[in-house]
Amino acid sequence: MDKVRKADLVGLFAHLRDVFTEQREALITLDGRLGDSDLGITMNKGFNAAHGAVEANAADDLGKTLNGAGLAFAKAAPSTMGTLTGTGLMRGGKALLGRESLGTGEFALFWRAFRDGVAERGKAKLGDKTVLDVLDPIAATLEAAAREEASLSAALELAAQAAATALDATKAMKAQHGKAAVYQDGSIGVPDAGGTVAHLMIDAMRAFVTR
Amino acid sequence: MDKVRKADLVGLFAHLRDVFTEQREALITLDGRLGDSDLGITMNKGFNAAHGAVEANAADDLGKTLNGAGLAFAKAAPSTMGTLTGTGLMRGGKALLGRESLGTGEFALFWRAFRDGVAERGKAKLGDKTVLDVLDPIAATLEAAAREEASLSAALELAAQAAATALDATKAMKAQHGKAAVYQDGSIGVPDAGGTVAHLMIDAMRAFVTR
Amino acid sequence: MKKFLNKAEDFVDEMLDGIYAAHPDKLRFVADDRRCLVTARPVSGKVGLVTGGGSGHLPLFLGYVGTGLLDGAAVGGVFQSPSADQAFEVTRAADQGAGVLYIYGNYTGDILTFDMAAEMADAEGIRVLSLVGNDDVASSPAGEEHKRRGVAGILFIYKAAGAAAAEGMNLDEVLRVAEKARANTRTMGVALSSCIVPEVGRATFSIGESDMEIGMGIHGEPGIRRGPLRPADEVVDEMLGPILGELSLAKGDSVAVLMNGLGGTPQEELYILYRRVAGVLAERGVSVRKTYVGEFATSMEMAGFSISIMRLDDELARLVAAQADSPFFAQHQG
Amino acid sequence: MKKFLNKAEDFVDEMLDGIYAAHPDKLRFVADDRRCLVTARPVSGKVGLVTGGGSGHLPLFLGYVGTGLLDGAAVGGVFQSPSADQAFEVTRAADQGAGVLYIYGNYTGDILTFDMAAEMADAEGIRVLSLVGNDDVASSPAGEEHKRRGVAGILFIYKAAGAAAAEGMNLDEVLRVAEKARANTRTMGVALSSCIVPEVGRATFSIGESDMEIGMGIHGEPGIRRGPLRPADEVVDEMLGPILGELSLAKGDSVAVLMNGLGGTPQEELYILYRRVAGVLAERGVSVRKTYVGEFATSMEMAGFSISIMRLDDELARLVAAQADSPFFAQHQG
Ligand SMILES: Nc1ncnc2c1ncn2[C@@H]1O[C@H](COP(=O)(O)OP(=O)(O)O)[C@@H](O)[C@H]1O
Ligand SMILES: Nc1ncnc2c1ncn2[C@@H]1O[C@H](COP(=O)(O)OP(=O)(O)O)[C@@H](O)[C@H]1O
Ligand SMILES: [Mg+2]
Ligand SMILES: [Mg+2]
Ligand SMILES: [Mg+2]
Ligand SMILES: [Mg+2]
Repeated sequence: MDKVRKADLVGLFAHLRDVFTEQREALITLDGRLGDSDLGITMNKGFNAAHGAVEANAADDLGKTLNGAGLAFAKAAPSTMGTLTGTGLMRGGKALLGRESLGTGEFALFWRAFRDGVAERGKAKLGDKTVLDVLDPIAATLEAAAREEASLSAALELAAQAAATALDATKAMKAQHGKAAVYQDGSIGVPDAGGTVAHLMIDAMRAFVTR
Repeated sequence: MDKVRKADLVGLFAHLRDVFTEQREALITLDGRLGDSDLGITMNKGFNAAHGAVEANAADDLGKTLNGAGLAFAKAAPSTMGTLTGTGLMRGGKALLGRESLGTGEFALFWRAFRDGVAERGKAKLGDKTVLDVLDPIAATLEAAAREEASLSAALELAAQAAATALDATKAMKAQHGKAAVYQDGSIGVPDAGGTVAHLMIDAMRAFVTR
Repeated sequence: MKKFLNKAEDFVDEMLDGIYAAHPDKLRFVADDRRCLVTARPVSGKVGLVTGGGSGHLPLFLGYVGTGLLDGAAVGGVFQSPSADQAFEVTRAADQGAGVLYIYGNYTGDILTFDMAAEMADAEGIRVLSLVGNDDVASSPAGEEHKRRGVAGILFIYKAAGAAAAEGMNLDEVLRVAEKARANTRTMGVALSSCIVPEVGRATFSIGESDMEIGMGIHGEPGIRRGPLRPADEVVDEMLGPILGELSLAKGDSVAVLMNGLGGTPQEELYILYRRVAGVLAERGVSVRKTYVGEFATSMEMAGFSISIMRLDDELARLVAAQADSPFFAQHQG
Repeated sequence: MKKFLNKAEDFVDEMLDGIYAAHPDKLRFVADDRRCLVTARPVSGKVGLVTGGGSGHLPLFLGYVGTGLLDGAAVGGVFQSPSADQAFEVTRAADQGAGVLYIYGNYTGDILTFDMAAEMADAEGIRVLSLVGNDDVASSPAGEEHKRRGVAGILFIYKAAGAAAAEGMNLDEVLRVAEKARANTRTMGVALSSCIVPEVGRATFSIGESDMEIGMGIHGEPGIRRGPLRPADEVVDEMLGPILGELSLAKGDSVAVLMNGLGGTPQEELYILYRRVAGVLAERGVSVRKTYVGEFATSMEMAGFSISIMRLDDELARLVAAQADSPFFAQHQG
């Protein structure tokens, strides 16, 4: 797939929904280590709602559809990652208003806006062991790939790899935000739960495009 | 001892106090079977207070001293048997106002008034498995002994025996009052706790007089 | 035993010290005995209302001493009656020239205490009448109401009698109101776990990890049925059965409802339970004029709750709705 | 898990149904969503006060919606934030033309929710300011106050801001009052047992049969010291240390004190604990102008308590003493 067209959006979100249905228990367990065990439920509910919204508004402008998916996500899954992911989707959608399909350049725009939206809303700094530590290299990698005019599948491969590396790097960090922050040094060694979600998202996009 | 004189009263109450100090744990255990395990504490506190009152008012009229002992008992040991024993002592004391010593006749008066006071206050009927089932034969036996002009020690021997028999008979009864009443048929087979106290009291008097 | 206390034997007296320290403008004690608790705002000429009983049931009993409520409470040890002379001292302070009504629960120790106190008061020329709460339908069958325990429903008697006295009714009228409140009130309780008496130091009874006991008393007296905990709606239905039956509530009737937590049950659950009560009453066409949801008569840390319902006529509805104020129970008009 | 409920996933919604059924004259909801709770008695022209947060803390948060208090609360799942659009709908209803102040606890999920709601409100031309409660001294050291959790002490902010808004102050003034209340309030908590989240079905944490954890959060966040339960007076002394230190209370100062049960601790024990608090403050020459003892911010069935102290100036003393009325919190003047 060289581009994700408007008509493919429902399929992409169906895939995201499936991935997060499958990862439900794993994310519950992971969030249980430094948090309140709800992350699997949050993401499962959120992507169900997002998929539903995309399906319902498939005829809309692509950017508007993504924006609506974000709103639906935030409504369905209140909580830190629910609100952040919803915000990210909404901002990503806004950045794509008027586009007809998503190539490498559009993916870069989407993830940049997603990342910035999360940064603005969550006020975390890089290195604080949050989802931002994984979002940031995703956006940067896609922007570089766009500058080099890489194919969409090549770009997403690189971004997914960068996300995996960044996620691994969160293990060494000490949590500063949210429920994990109370663990202080105890949080070292465990990968960030929100970062894991970001990695799963970009990897799901990669799989959808390359399959 | 053919009579309990005014001067003997402190000794009698010291003996009662010692008996109920000694019986503390046994009464706790017994009350625990059908009640709230406080009877041993109640009686121990009550007779401590009664002894103290008798000591403090040793110069008073004998009946008044006993009455005061009852009041002190009720104050120190609120609860069913605390109030009933206090009432009994007060009524017994009232019945002896003006007396200088206690022979068989006076003991009969004392226990009759004690029994009637408990009956009036507690409103139990004979056979309801209460202290009244033991108090009643004590009073009746002493009255019969007084009519027959029995010696004090003989009278108290008879009364203590009658109490023991009556106490044994409470085993077959079904509790109708107080905390034991909720056990219904489950109360059958266990001697009444209040009745046990009445038996201990008359037996302590017997021992004091005959030793 | 995990309790915040210093010495178990000081439990009640230190609790009372805390209460007087927290509410010096509303509560005080007489006879130099902190267990003789009275309102700091007596009303001259008003009928005095006095209660009492064992500790361990806060806000029962002393929590209902206040404006539009009661005038004094004799405070016993944990689950122990106060003494007759304590009840008498409270009576003396509560008498404002119009006589005193005793309202307390149907427990032998308390009956003896208040009967004896009434005699002592009588000897001093204070007129005393008594009313014994017996709202717990689980504790004896119909026809033997005089044997039933008094539990949370006594709040309705306090409230009605308290408002009646505040309105200026005389002693006989206040008794009439209290009797009407009693006659129209029924309670059922259920327990999930035991309380611990501080001086005993261990659970009063044991109960299976997933069992409930319907009809258990507030000191752990045996109930009428023990079995697996059922969904909230089913528990409510089982408990409402006898209450609605005995009150023979019909379409158009008005009631007040008290959902009472026994101490260890979160308020969230009380509201889940009340949802069902409201649904059942609505279905029957019974209108709820006043609802109380919270802890009103507890058994320390016992998990469980009770439902009390009082059928209302216009007079009771007015009295229940009247203003009241104590450190534990505040109600504005409306 | 022994809870009175039907299905765990219906816990919050059925609780809310019960609350609306019990208090139809005082509370209602907007946007066709029962989790958007608002007062049934809005006051035109008054600054709107809005709160919100996870369920499982009754009477927090919604219990403080009422006269002289707050105007609305967005209700989340158990220990879960409400959504931004829920907070926004509540904001819309709470705005009576004078703008809205958000007052909520310092939890990431809630911050995100209310920040996003504020943006949405801004887009509709509603002026919104925010204040984040962070009274828990155990949750971060001095100097890092912005990281501290908000716990029971938020009641003092609600009370002061609620009274200020009721007096007719404008949005900036109400914020000033709320900030003053926050700056002068500190809380410490201790837990003896865990709560159980209904959908999880087992204890959030385990703790030894005779242990306590000082500084534990109301969701079971780790505290600062776990050790054997000590006598009540010693526990109080350990908790008062940091509070009194940070407020640097001196002879002649006035305070309000909140003794808050976390859910499973009997009121008797809270008064035993308060006795010591009162003793320590009296010894320091600090006068207690207002005392609250009971359950004000819970963690379902968790056993434990917290102490909150607010230092008062004349304005805060007046605002704390003002009338207030909600189904969960009623206070007459005096
Ligand atoms: N301020 C923040 N900014 C960005 N991400 C954050 C922030 N706080 C927490 N997170 C992310 O949220 C994740 C936890 O999400 P979630 O389980 O939804 O939180 P909660 O259950 O506490 O609401 C963390 O692993 C972290 O990546
Ligand atoms: N109405 C009554 N009249 C006479 N005796 C009674 C009555 N009710 C209970 N008792 C006696 O009281 C005894 C229990 O005494 P006690 O332990 O003091 O009761 P409680 O702890 O319930 O106050 C019973 O064994 C019985 O003998
Ligand atoms: Mg989580
Ligand atoms: Mg007993
Ligand atoms: Mg007893
Ligand atoms: Mg969460």
